[in-house]
Amino acid sequence: MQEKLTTIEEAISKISNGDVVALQTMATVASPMTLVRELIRQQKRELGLVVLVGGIPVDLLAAAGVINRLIGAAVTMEQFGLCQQYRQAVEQRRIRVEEISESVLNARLGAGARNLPFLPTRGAIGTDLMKENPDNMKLLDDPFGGLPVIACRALVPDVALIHAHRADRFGNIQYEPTALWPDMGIMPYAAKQVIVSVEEIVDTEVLRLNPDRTVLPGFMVDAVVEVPYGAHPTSFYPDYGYDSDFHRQWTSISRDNEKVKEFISRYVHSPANQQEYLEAIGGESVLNYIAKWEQAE
Amino acid sequence: MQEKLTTIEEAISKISNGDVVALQTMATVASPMTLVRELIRQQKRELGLVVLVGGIPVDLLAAAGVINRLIGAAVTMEQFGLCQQYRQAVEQRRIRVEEISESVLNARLGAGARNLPFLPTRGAIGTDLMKENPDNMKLLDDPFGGLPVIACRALVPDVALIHAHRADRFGNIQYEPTALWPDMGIMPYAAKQVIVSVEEIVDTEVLRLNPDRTVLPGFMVDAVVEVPYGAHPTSFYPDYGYDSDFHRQWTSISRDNEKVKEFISRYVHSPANQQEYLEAIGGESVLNYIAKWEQAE
Amino acid sequence: MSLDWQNSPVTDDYSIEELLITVLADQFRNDDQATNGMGSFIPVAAFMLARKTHAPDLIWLAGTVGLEPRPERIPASTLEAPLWKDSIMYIEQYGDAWHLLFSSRWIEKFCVGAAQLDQYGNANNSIIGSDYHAPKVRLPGTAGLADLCSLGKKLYYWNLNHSSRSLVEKVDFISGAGYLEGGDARDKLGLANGPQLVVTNLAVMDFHPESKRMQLKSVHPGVTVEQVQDATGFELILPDGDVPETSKPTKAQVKLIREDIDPDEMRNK
Amino acid sequence: MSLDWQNSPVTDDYSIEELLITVLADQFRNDDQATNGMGSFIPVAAFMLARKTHAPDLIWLAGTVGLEPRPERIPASTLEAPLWKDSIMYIEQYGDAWHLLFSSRWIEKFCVGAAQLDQYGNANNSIIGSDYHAPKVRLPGTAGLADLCSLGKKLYYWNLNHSSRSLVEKVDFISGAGYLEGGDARDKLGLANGPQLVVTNLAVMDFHPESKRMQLKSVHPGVTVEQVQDATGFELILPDGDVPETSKPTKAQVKLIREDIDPDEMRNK
Repeated sequence: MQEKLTTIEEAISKISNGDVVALQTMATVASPMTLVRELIRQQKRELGLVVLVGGIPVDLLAAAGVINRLIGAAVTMEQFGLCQQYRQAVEQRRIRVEEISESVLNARLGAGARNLPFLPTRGAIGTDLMKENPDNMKLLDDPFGGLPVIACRALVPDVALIHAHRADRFGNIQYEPTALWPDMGIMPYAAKQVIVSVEEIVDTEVLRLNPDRTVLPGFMVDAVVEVPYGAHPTSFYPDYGYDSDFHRQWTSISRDNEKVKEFISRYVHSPANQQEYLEAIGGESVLNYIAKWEQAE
Repeated sequence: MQEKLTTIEEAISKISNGDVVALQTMATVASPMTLVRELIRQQKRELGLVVLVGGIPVDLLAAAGVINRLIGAAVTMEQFGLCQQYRQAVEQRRIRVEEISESVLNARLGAGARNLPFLPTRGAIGTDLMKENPDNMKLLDDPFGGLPVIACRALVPDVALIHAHRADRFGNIQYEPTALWPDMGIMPYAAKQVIVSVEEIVDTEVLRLNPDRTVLPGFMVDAVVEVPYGAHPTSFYPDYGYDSDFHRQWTSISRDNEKVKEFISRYVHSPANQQEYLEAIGGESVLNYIAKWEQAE
Repeated sequence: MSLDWQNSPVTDDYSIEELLITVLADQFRNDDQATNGMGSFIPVAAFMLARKTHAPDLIWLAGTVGLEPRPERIPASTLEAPLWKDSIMYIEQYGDAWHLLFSSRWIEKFCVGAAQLDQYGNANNSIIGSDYHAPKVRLPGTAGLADLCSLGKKLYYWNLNHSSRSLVEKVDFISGAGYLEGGDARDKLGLANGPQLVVTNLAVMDFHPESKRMQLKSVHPGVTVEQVQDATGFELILPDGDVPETSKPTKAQVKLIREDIDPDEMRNK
Repeated sequence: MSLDWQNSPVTDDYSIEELLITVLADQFRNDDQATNGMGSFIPVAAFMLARKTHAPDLIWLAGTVGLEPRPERIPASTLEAPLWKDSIMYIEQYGDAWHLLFSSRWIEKFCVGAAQLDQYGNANNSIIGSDYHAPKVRLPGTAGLADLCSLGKKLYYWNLNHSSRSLVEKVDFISGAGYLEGGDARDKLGLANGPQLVVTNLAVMDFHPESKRMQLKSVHPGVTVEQVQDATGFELILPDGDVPETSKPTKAQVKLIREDIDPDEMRNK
């Protein structure tokens, strides 16, 4: 079988400036943060970002000037507040937002995955979203005489970035039973390329023990990398929760562009690898803390 | 919580003559056969049947004069051959077939489940299926200028009949990790009512141990009944395989209308309950045989 | 549970958050199905309170993920795994959730906050300003609100900051469809249900059955009708006769919220 | 596996089913992805043979359910769990399978039988007769064939009963779109790929690149061109010069089929 295991650098080097990147992210939940930091390290530019609900990864990418457009349903860090760098970039026209609701996002990606020109929804009817997005959302009469729908144009991202629990070297990806956001269920099927970071590389025999937990077949995956704590500071259940201190540290300085630079230097550029990153964020004591996620603050 | 546990008789009495019934069935795989036999016992008439790929249940229902129309992708017992009673009924115009491909069935049920007037597919374009089915399949231009699609009209069955591994008394339904046909993934979501037979009723606490294996929430289920071997003679993995002897017994007589009557009398009308049915089909020795399904002939 | 919540007397010892929780809890019946989104400590407390009192069978889909969970208390996020501890079912967010949430048949009730809400119940969580692509403030975005508003759900808005900036004559952007221009505008698009109630730190409002304009339903204890009107960016319809006072929480309700449901005081965050 | 399949000599000791298996196996390359439907013992044997010889990495989705399974031998059904023993992944048939099968990007090759196949590769598994609602014979139905034929898959037809009843000038009903009326008819509808090969008990056929009419590619050992033409319900296009003979199976192939892949002789059912 074709080997898909590679390094973080090599995996992210597949992405070109200007690409549309679908990113797994749900506020403070499960985002491939090591891959996100590598986008910054490799100084990617003018990326478009597709997100369900973007959190800290969107803020960091906005701060580093990596993205210039966003297609998504929301950007927020939930209890940690708004993403200030993203917000500033939008208000200053450095990022253009194509805001779509969750059902429109599902429909656009679903059409991309199924090689259909569009999928319909009845969500978002009556809102101003369609007014601002006539190229991708069109009111369409029901040919059977019922109520009209919104036709949502197929979206095919150039690449999807995903984090998962385990994989084999051939890119077969497995997830523990937990919440599967649309990121996992549809983004990789719609994207032209799929890059996955996993907590652990295992032998294929391990995957065969639970074939129902495999969420992506290896032939759909272009690169897989092993990155323990690859979702930090977002949560990755049941392995670890979000790092609330890290989020608070970010929000406490994220309106100050100078401090933002220092923050990115310290956590993105300085650590030479994931091991050094984990030491930079506090090492064992922080990792032990996020492992006890039922007591998260 | 609302009690959904009931008897087979009571569950099936909810179905009215003329109803459209979506039936879980995939050739020789996983059909709620005890519920099917009860449709015959209660002498239902003029039912419409929605199937992915109907097998022996369709043949028995056709033989007993229960159904007068079928919406589905195929009817066959795979290695055991054609369903002769069904075939005869269609050729004699006693059953009218609306033949749709699998993607059209998925689209019609998917639209029903999502309360959309239609969903599109590019499957079946160029075939004669659309010609025979202009009320439910219409060619529709892509509003974004791409290739046209077939709009598949929403299908909302009156009731879905399902078999599963276990449930609690409140109708929360769980499935072991195995193949989940579209029957399970979409039929119950589309139907107005859902009736489920399960191998075993368990305490809700048991379901909470594996929430990822729960496939239907109790609030969607109208009736649940406990029926061990409720899929016999079809297979229900990992509990048991199909009963090849029973299938062969049926196909050996299924062209002979007199013998068909005897067969239905012996296996459908005579047994007063599931226990008597299991004795009629051969008791322990047959049950032990189908349990060893890896050696199935 | 032996708590005699039915005969518990009302109390003056309550916070405004606790009042909102009890007003919202009262909207949920025993045969309802409800779900919560992110940052929804007050609605989650309301669901949990309803389940511990008058609506033990209220079906709760936590964070649109976990069905019938049993968290011991409200955790620090309403969109993370601790909330859906011990669920009966996980809802897969691309498949099942689409069928469940984007159909009007199931999970019909949803509580939500909005940065702006207008006199016809239209909601804005997208932008403040007049230029969509260079807004004065970029808000989080509609998330699933645009869907739930148009897909026949019943929406309950909560707002701890009743002001003419949050309750406006016309929203800058419709992220969630209320009654649009009022009257039968919503019906004409085939949209069922819609906004039911608005609960703020000052009052409770609903919508006039014909005009669909927001109307005052009750003022909270100690608040005058004038205070409410002054803090609102449009003219509220007043009921005939005196405006009722919002029912105060009972002792049992406050005790349940403080000791059982939310001992970590997430409701005050 | 130490079997030297590359240098194995051809043999005359083979059955017609074994010849079909080797012809089909030859269609699958190491980087292909293929799936099988029901009653598909010959294609499944072909996939397994290809994986044991020239295409060890051929990706096989068993019964559209189990990815990369390891059944010890061909079981009694190609659509039941014994076939997808030890899979790496189960494909959920409403969600994942839709994205996988109904997209032209993945799982591009499919082997199928048809009750009728016409000169342009249109397939019929629906009815025999002229009245759709009172047919002479009601066949099983299209199942997923209509989808696979229109969604850009490459289709390989097998037929153990080459006759003018199964290979007809025009099918009674198009259950699966081939090249329709031929020429660019299929392209005009935006349908990619389509029928590639027809393997019968007499010959191997493919389709003319322009007219899209069926053309003889090779005749099986011992079969004449006349015999094939006589058994065909329309005129086959003949290649320039002599018609080649279909390659016989090698000793190693036959041994693998008989001893390892299909010792229970499901291929003969």
